[in-house]
This record gives sequence, C-alpha cells and structure tokens, in this order.
Amino acid sequence: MESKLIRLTVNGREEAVVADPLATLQDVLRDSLELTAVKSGCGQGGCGSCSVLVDGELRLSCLTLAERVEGAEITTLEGLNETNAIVPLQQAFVENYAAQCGYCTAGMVMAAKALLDRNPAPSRDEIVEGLSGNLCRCTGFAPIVRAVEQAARALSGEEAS
Amino acid sequence: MAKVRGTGFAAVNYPTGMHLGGDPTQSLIHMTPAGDVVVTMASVDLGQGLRTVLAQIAAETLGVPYESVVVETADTDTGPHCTGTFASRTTHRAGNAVVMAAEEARKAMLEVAGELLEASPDDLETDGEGNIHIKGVAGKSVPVGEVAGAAHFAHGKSIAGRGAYLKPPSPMDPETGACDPDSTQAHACTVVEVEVDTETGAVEVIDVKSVYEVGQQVNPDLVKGQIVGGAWMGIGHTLYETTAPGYPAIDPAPVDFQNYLQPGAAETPEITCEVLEFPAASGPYGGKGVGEMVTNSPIPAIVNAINNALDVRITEIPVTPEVVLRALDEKAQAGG
Amino acid sequence: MSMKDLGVVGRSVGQRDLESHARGQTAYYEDVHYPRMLHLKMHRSAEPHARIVSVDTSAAEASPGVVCVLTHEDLPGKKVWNGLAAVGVGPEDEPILAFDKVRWRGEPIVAVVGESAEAARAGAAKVKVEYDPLPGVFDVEEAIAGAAPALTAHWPRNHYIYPDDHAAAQIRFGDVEKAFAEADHIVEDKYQTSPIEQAPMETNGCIARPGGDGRITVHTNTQAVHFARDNTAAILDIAPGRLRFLGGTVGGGFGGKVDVAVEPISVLAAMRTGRPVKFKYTREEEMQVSSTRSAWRLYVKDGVMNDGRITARKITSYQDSGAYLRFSSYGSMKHAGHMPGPYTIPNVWVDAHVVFTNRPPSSAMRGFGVMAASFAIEVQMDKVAKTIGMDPWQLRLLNAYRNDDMKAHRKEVEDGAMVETIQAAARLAGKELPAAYQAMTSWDRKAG
Amino acid sequence: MPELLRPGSVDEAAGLIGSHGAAAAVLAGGTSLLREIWPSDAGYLIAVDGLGLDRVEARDGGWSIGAAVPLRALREAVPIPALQAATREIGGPAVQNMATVGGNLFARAPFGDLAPALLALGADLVFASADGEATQPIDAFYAAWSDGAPPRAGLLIRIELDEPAGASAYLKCARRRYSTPSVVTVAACVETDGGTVSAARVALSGASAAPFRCGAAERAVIGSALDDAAMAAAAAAAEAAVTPATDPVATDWYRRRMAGVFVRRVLAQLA
Repeated sequence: MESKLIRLTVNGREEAVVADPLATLQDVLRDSLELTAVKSGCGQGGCGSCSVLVDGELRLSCLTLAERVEGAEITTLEGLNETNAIVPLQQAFVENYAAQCGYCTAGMVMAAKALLDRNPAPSRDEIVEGLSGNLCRCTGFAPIVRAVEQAARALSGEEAS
Repeated sequence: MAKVRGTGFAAVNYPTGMHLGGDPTQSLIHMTPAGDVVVTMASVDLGQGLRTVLAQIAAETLGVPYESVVVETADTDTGPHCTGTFASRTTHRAGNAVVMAAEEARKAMLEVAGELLEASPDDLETDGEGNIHIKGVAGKSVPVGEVAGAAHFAHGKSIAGRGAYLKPPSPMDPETGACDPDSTQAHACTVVEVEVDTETGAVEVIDVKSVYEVGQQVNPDLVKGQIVGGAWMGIGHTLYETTAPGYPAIDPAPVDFQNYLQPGAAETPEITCEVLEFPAASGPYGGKGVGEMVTNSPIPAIVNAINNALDVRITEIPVTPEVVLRALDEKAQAGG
Repeated sequence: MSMKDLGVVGRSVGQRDLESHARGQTAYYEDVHYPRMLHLKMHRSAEPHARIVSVDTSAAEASPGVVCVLTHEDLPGKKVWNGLAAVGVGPEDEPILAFDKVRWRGEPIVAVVGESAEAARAGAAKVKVEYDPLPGVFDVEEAIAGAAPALTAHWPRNHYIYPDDHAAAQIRFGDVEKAFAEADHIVEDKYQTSPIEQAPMETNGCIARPGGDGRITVHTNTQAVHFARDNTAAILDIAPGRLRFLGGTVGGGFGGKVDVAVEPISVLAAMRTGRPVKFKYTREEEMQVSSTRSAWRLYVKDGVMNDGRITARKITSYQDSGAYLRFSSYGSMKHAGHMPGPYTIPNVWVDAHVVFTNRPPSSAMRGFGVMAASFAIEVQMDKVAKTIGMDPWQLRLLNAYRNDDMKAHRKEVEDGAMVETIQAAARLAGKELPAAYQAMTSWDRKAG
Repeated sequence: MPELLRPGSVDEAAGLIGSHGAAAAVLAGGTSLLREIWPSDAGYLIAVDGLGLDRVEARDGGWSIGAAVPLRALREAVPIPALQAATREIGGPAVQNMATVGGNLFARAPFGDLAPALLALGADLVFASADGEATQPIDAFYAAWSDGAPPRAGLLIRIELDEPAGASAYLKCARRRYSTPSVVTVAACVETDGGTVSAARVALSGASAAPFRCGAAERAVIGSALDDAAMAAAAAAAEAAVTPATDPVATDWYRRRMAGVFVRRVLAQLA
C-alpha cells in the first residue's frame, strides 16, 4: 500500500510524517517522532501503556489510526514538560512511589491527567474508575491512587492561591 | 444474597539466593578525579530499585555521600559477571559484592588521605558527607574530592575496588536431599479478611495485614513497595490469574489483558505492613531480600480466609467464583 | 558486621529512576531507533503434539517485504539446547526451531524476517506446515502413568531423571512411616496451582544490531545479561566476545525474562542480513508462548499428635514442566529443599517430580518452586489445626522452626525469626495469644 | 493488509459496504477492529468517522443516537440509568472515549454490554443501504444473528430510543468492577399496573451466541406482582433458556447459573 503524508499536531508542534495509511498513532509517535514515552504493552487496547490525549480526551494510540486524527491536538507525556519543569502530577508519582519498572507510567500519568482535567477533585472511587483502563504489574495500584489524590490536592491548592 | 466474611492467615519463610549457590555477582568501583564514585555491574534493574539500593550500600561502605555514587549496570562489555536478577539474590549477592569492592576502594582512598593528612589510614574516618577526618582531632580533615584529585594527579594512584561474591555451590545429595541451599531466610505472616458472595461465588479481599522480617532493610520505602505490589499480585494469583482456565486442558486460552484477568485498583484493599529487622549474618549490613516472597503469604492466607468464611475446603488456585460455588454445592449436598 | 551507626543504609532515599519514569525519559530496550531495522516474527506450531511431515516456506519467502526466512537448517550451532547446560544440567532437549516434531502449541518452527513487523507477520502466516498429529498428554499424573506416549527420547517415562536415576528431587529425613504409625492423627490433602503468566507490562524482546567490527550489540530486556549472552553464543557457536548485551531498565520481569527466548534467533538474523533486527513478543505470545509459572500438584500427608506437634510430613509433588526442561529441575530441587516450610518436623519425606506434558514449557516466576510449596503447606496447616481442634496460630507457633534446629535438608536454622514474625502479625491483626505463646522466641529451644 | 476507504457521506459508505460485501469491515472507534491481528478476511476498512454519525439528538419522547457516538458521549447525553451503567463498565475511560454505540452492538461475547440495555429499552436500529434507510427493532436484529455473528444489513447509522415506559435496570456479572469482560449481562424494563406487571422486557448478553430477549423470563413475571416467587420463576426460566459458551472468563456452567442469579437481581432492583 502506498505511503501517505500525515500531518499531526503533537505537543503543540506541527509535524508531517510519511507513513502507511494504516499506521497507528502509536507507530507514528514512537517510530517517526521518537516520542518514546508512549509505550506498547499489548497493541490490543488492554493495558493503557500507549495512552495519549487527543483534543484533551484520553485515547489509546495503539488502536487509533494516525491519519484519522489529522488536525487534532495530540498530547503525549513529553508534552507535559515542554518547559522542562516537572509538573505536580509527575511529582506526585515520584513522591508516592507510583512506579517501579516505569513501563506503565506514561499511560498512567496521561490517564490521571485526563481525569483531573475533567474532574479536579475526584473521589477515591472516581480515581479508581479513571485509571481502570491502565494496568500496572508492579505497584499494586495503591501508590498510584495516592499519587493522583495528592496531585488533585496540589492542583486545587494552586488554584486557590 | 448472602455475603459472609472470614479471616485467614499464613506464615512463610523464603530463601535468599539461587538454590544451592554457585551464583556469583561481581562489582567494580572506581572514583573519578572529582571524588564521585562509579559502581559498575552487570545486574539488571527490573524496577525494584537495584540502582538505588546498590548506591546506598556503596555509599555506606565508602563513607561518601549517596548522591555521589552512580551505578552503571547491565552492559556485558563493561560490567563484571552477574548471574542475573532472580531468586531474591540481588540485594544479598550484588550487595555483598559492592561491599567488598567498596572496602577495597575505601582502603585506597584512606591511604591517599593519610598521606595528605599525614596520618595513618587506620586513624581516619569518613563522615558520609564528603570528608575524611582524623579520628578525635577536630579540624583535621580533607574533602573526598581533594583526595581523589590528589590520587589522580599527584600520587598516580587509582581509588578503586573489586568485589566478587560467591556462595560456593553445594550439591544436593540425590538420596537424602542433604544440601546447603541458601544464604539466609526471610519471613512473613499475612492476615487477610475476605467477603464472599455465596450466590455468585465472588470473593472480595477486604483487608490485608502483613508482617515481614527481611533482615536489615537497605531502603524501607522500597521494601514496602515490594510488599504492597506483591500482595496485589498474590490477590491476582489466588482469585484470578491463569493462562489455562481449563487446566490441564490448553483451551480456553487467554491471549490478551481483557481475558487474562488480574485485579484492578477496585479489587485491591488497603494493604498494611510492618517490617521486623533481624539482620542476617551473611547479608550486606544484615540484609536478606524481599523481592519474591511477597506473593507467597497472601495466597494461602486468602484461601484460608475463604475456607474460614464458608466452612469449605478449597485447595486449588485460582479460586474462581465457580470454584467457590462448586465447593458450596458440594457442602450443601453433603449436608442434606 | 555491626548494624550500629548506619548512615544511608536503612534510609528511604527515594528511588533513583522515578523522575525519569514520570517524565517518560527512561530508555527501555526498544526505545532506540536504527535505520533499516528489520522485524522478526515466528511461525509457530498449531498443534500440541505432532510429527512434522513437511515445512513449505516458499510462499513466505515470496511475501512482500520478507527479507529472510530461517528454519532449523539455518542454525549454525546447536539444534537443541538447555539454558543450564553450561552448569551441567541436561540433557539438552529443546529445539531452537522445531524439526521432526512439535510438542506444544506455539512451538517455534520458522522465523520470518521482514522490512516491517507487518511484513514479517504476513510472511510468517504464509509458512505451510503439514502435521501428522500425535496423541497428546496434558495431565501430570497421566503423563507419568505407563500408557502415555513419551514426549522425547530423553525422558522415557515423561519425568526428569535426577542423579543416580532418581525420578524426583528427594528429601529423606527421619522415618515418616514409623512416625505416621505412632501419630494420633493423619491429615492428608491434595493441592493444585495453575500456570500463571508473569505478565510484565513490557513483553520479551530484543534488537540485535551488527556493528562494523564484526560484533553484534543486542539491546535486550533479559533479567540476566551475561547468561543471555553466553547462551546465545553457545547456541550459535560463536565466541561470546562477539556479542555485547545491553540491558536497561526492564519493564517488569517477575521471572518471565530469563528464557533467552528472543536473542539467539535475532542475532542469527542480524548476522544473515547485516541489518538490525527486532524481535518483540506480541502480548498473545507473551501469554501463550512465553513460559508461565509452573503449575504444581502436591499431595501432603502429615502425622500429628494431640498436643499439636507435627511429627511427620510426606510430600509428593508434580511440577508441570510443559514440553521441555528449561529450569524445571532446578525449580523442583528448590521446592524440595524448602520443605517442610518454616516448621521443625523430625520426619520428612519428599518426592518432587518434574513432569513433561504437551503444554507450553513453564519456568520461573517470583518464588520459583517455593510459592506452590508455601501455598500447600499453609492451607494444610489450617486443616491440621481444624482436625485436632487447635488454634491455627498456636499450631504454627508451636511447630515453627527455632534457630539451630535441624532442617530436613540437614542444615541448621540460622537467621530464624518465624516465631517473632507470627507474633507480630497476631498483634497487628488484634489476635490474642496465650502468655505461653507470647513468650516463645526463635531461640527458646536453644535456651531450654 | 486491508485497504482503508474513506467515504465522504453515509450514502457512499453504505454503497461501499454493499459493493464489498463480506470483504468490508466498518471502522468506527477501532477498539475491536484494530487489534494487533488484523481481521484476516477483511480486504477493506471503511472509516465511518466524520460522517455526522456522532451526534445524539433529543427528540420528542426520545433520542436519535448516531451509531458513531462514543460510549462516554452516550452516557452524558442520555440520562437513562441502565444505559449509563452499561457504558461505564465497558473498557476504561480511553475505550469509552473511542468505542462507539454502533460498534458495541456488533461486539461478540464476552463483550457487548449495550445490547441487553437497548433490548430492554426497546430500541430501533436504522440501517442505510443502497436501497435507502430501513428500520429494524433491535430484537429482530439479534434474532437474525447466526453462529454469534451479525447478518449483513447495511450500515448501522443510528439508534432510535424512546423514553422508557417503565422502570429499567441493568446489571453486569463480571469478574472485576471496571474495564472487564462480562460473565453475563442483564437488563430489564418493567411496566406495572396496580402492582401487577403489565409488560416486561428482560434481555441478556454473554449468555448465548447473541444477545437476546428472554421471553420465558418475561412471561414469568407478566401478570403477577414482582415478588420473590415471580422473580425466582423468571430466574429459572432464564437459566433454562440460555446457551452459554466457555471462554477464559467463565465456563458455560457458571454463566448459566449467573444468568439466573442476575435476572433475579435485576428484577429485584425494579420490585
């Protein structure tokens, strides 16, 4: 099949890549744009390690065709650190040991961001539900839930000040 | 709908190191001219924090700041031999190798420092903050960085060390099984409360409390991370996980995370733990190891709790809802 | 070694790579990019047990984007292997690529290397293998019963043969039969665990990249870089020094990345093509092809006195090794050596068998051999307590090993702290223990 | 690899489905279709995003739900608890942002939780084909499935849903709380008249080759009070009516048993 020029807006930058029409967003982000925070744990939509934001909504990049999101705003984990400062959500992951091997972390942070963007003060149950598409094999989830709780508190504190 | 609760517990021990030994790990340490320390290994970090723990051990032995230690690992060209990351062996085996290498490097460091301070190396001590002092003499000290610089550029000496830890292989007597299998034993006891829906057979783990005894902890937060993650995995093993739900039949066969079931955060209760420290004679600073045992006590504890709740006798895992219902059916038939 | 005055050991100083994880900057094996990288996919057995009548790779070779097709005939060194051959475990029994027979569904037969993962996959799907199906055996006890077909010539009775022609890893300590005869109660049960997937979030994989100097660098997520390198060299009959294995942070292991499953064939493909070759297990392969935690079946028989002393424990266990050995003989030795758990029992008898079946080969996972032992023993302990009407906490404390007690494998207990751990757990859980049990210590038999 | 086709209109998409027949697969959210292993028999993927099928329109007494409406959007737009509950237990948030209502109606067991909810609510499905639009009651659509696979009926473009006349409830028997395949999924809608059930719709998925309305369970409660005896009779009828399969999530034995338990439980929510 002939390759196609695909134009994407990723982390605020206009990108143009030549890819197979059936290339997934994951392939393009990882292989063409070298945004390797995006992980590929299953390619089946079952683990969430490839999660990114498309127009602010959480999506699985492994099950999204790149050419179907032309024109949309795509955000990967790298996009959170455009100014190099670690953001409170990431800092909360660090302080709560919300990662061990780290392979799920990028997807987990993006799922948490999507949740907090919609719901800045989630209950514990809402956090559990909001992260329910993302698997972690190391931590037992509790540190991750705590990290999101801390991030929510930090973010609301910022807003108040 | 009836929901019944039960409690159960289990006590386990766990051996440190590859069974029967013969599993070396080696370490090289050198100091840079600025006084930073590079620990070179071939051990693999799986996420458990090996780089952190080995840096702590190197810093402790050398008496230098933890922050000044870099652990460079998992390159067969540069890293001396390591048997691998398994068998709860890294803290113990690699840790001991790092202690040995760091002791040798410390000796070289203190010899140069002794020349700078005009004192015997035996009379020197490190403060862990980057300085070497003459014991009991206030104000007589030299920064480690200065010692390292002098070693490189004035004395032509290397501040370096080699460590090789090997528990010699012990054969197992084929007839009696006599052997020396391990370096030490860690311990755990886990208490679990479950709630069982007797109509669906679904089991919910509502409380997990554990006590672990892992020798001297090198990094308590990382130990706790293993315990909490392992308890979750134990819940998975006990109630959900199998690649062959029809075992020993090979079908049906889950091929994805939708069908290979693991508990999610919603199925995981708060996990409480307490850690005791009975230092191991053979461990680095008395450390034992905790990586593997953390699934072992939750599993039987959960099964015991289910049996306690239902007054049944389940002896297989995973305890799927179907296993529970069949046990209840059997009990009902036996009873009436 | 003094435990006093520790500085940084014993302190929670954080975990070094957490910020890198949180920023997505941690480099895993596949986060390197090489131009002209090829991808490898495996054509695998569709049958759990069959004679291979023919293998036709012509359609795969002609498939668009396929660069290279490798069968057992292309292997320059070993055709069969075992990862522990270098330390004297054998015989080598597992084909690197199947030739005369397949013995489990998923066994690798033909490697197909393509310009893209999809080209390799499509090519691999076009390999045609004609099978002559053979009866399979899946249950461990059926496998060692006389009627089952032998999987390989190495194991005529489908069990591993330990030194001195033993059918099992054995423990013989005291006289269990005499103790059973004298016991007040006999408590028996059967226990079964399941094959479990290590399920690291990152599947097994590697990238083999030829350098200009005749060496090949392998980016891999193995749990043991030297072990993987040395086995790869031995399989391909090349000097280990030609290979450089580079690990990074691994995306979870849990025992699932010790099999050297992807590196040898990837290195061979890189040698053949002169290009970087990536072989990454799909999640489906990780679940049904990569080795699982072994399933174990155990029969436990205890002799118990009215006062709660366990005087004899007899265990017969069967580790389901699947079709090949891998590390199972090690696992059953560790399993046997762990018996009878954290208890001092004067008479112990263990036969721990490794059994071959037409199931995917099993291997290590977090607590190899010990998890199944602990599971069975601890569920058994509750049955013992119930049988004799004793509090299960007291039963365990009474029997828990003390320092200097002789274990069944004839090593004295050292660093023992089971008693204190149980007592602390009782306190944590609000369980009241009688004074005599609170007063127990791991040194009390030594003292008294 | 299949070829990706990008029709510019519903008519064009319907035409492509008609002309490519079994070689065509409809690509909407992609959560089922774009799995690692491509559908071996699909020669063409027909993308149906961007065709205006992603809107929910409130109309008099009900809603017109575009087939390409994501599950989360459905939950936010249609305030029927049974429907909202169904969308929350399919995948995680990312899947709910991507997977569409139409796609979920074609999902095969152990997936496809919307079907029983929409069966119980009595939805109609509207298909486009070269012959124009055709409306089919959702019961008839599933009754026509054979071997667990849907018939080719053109392109599903929208779901017509009236405000439920009675009270509705939904329950999923699953091994996990969220992001989980189903053991069985049940939904019911019951109308009562003076304490007597006058009309009932009870539907299950995961319990047979295709989602279905369980007439036997409905008959067990119609004409009587929704009491323990009636609910037990409905449960027994459902257990007898289902023909479940064994998969990694559950055996046929367990599914049958849960069909009864959950039919009773879902009715109990309405009692």
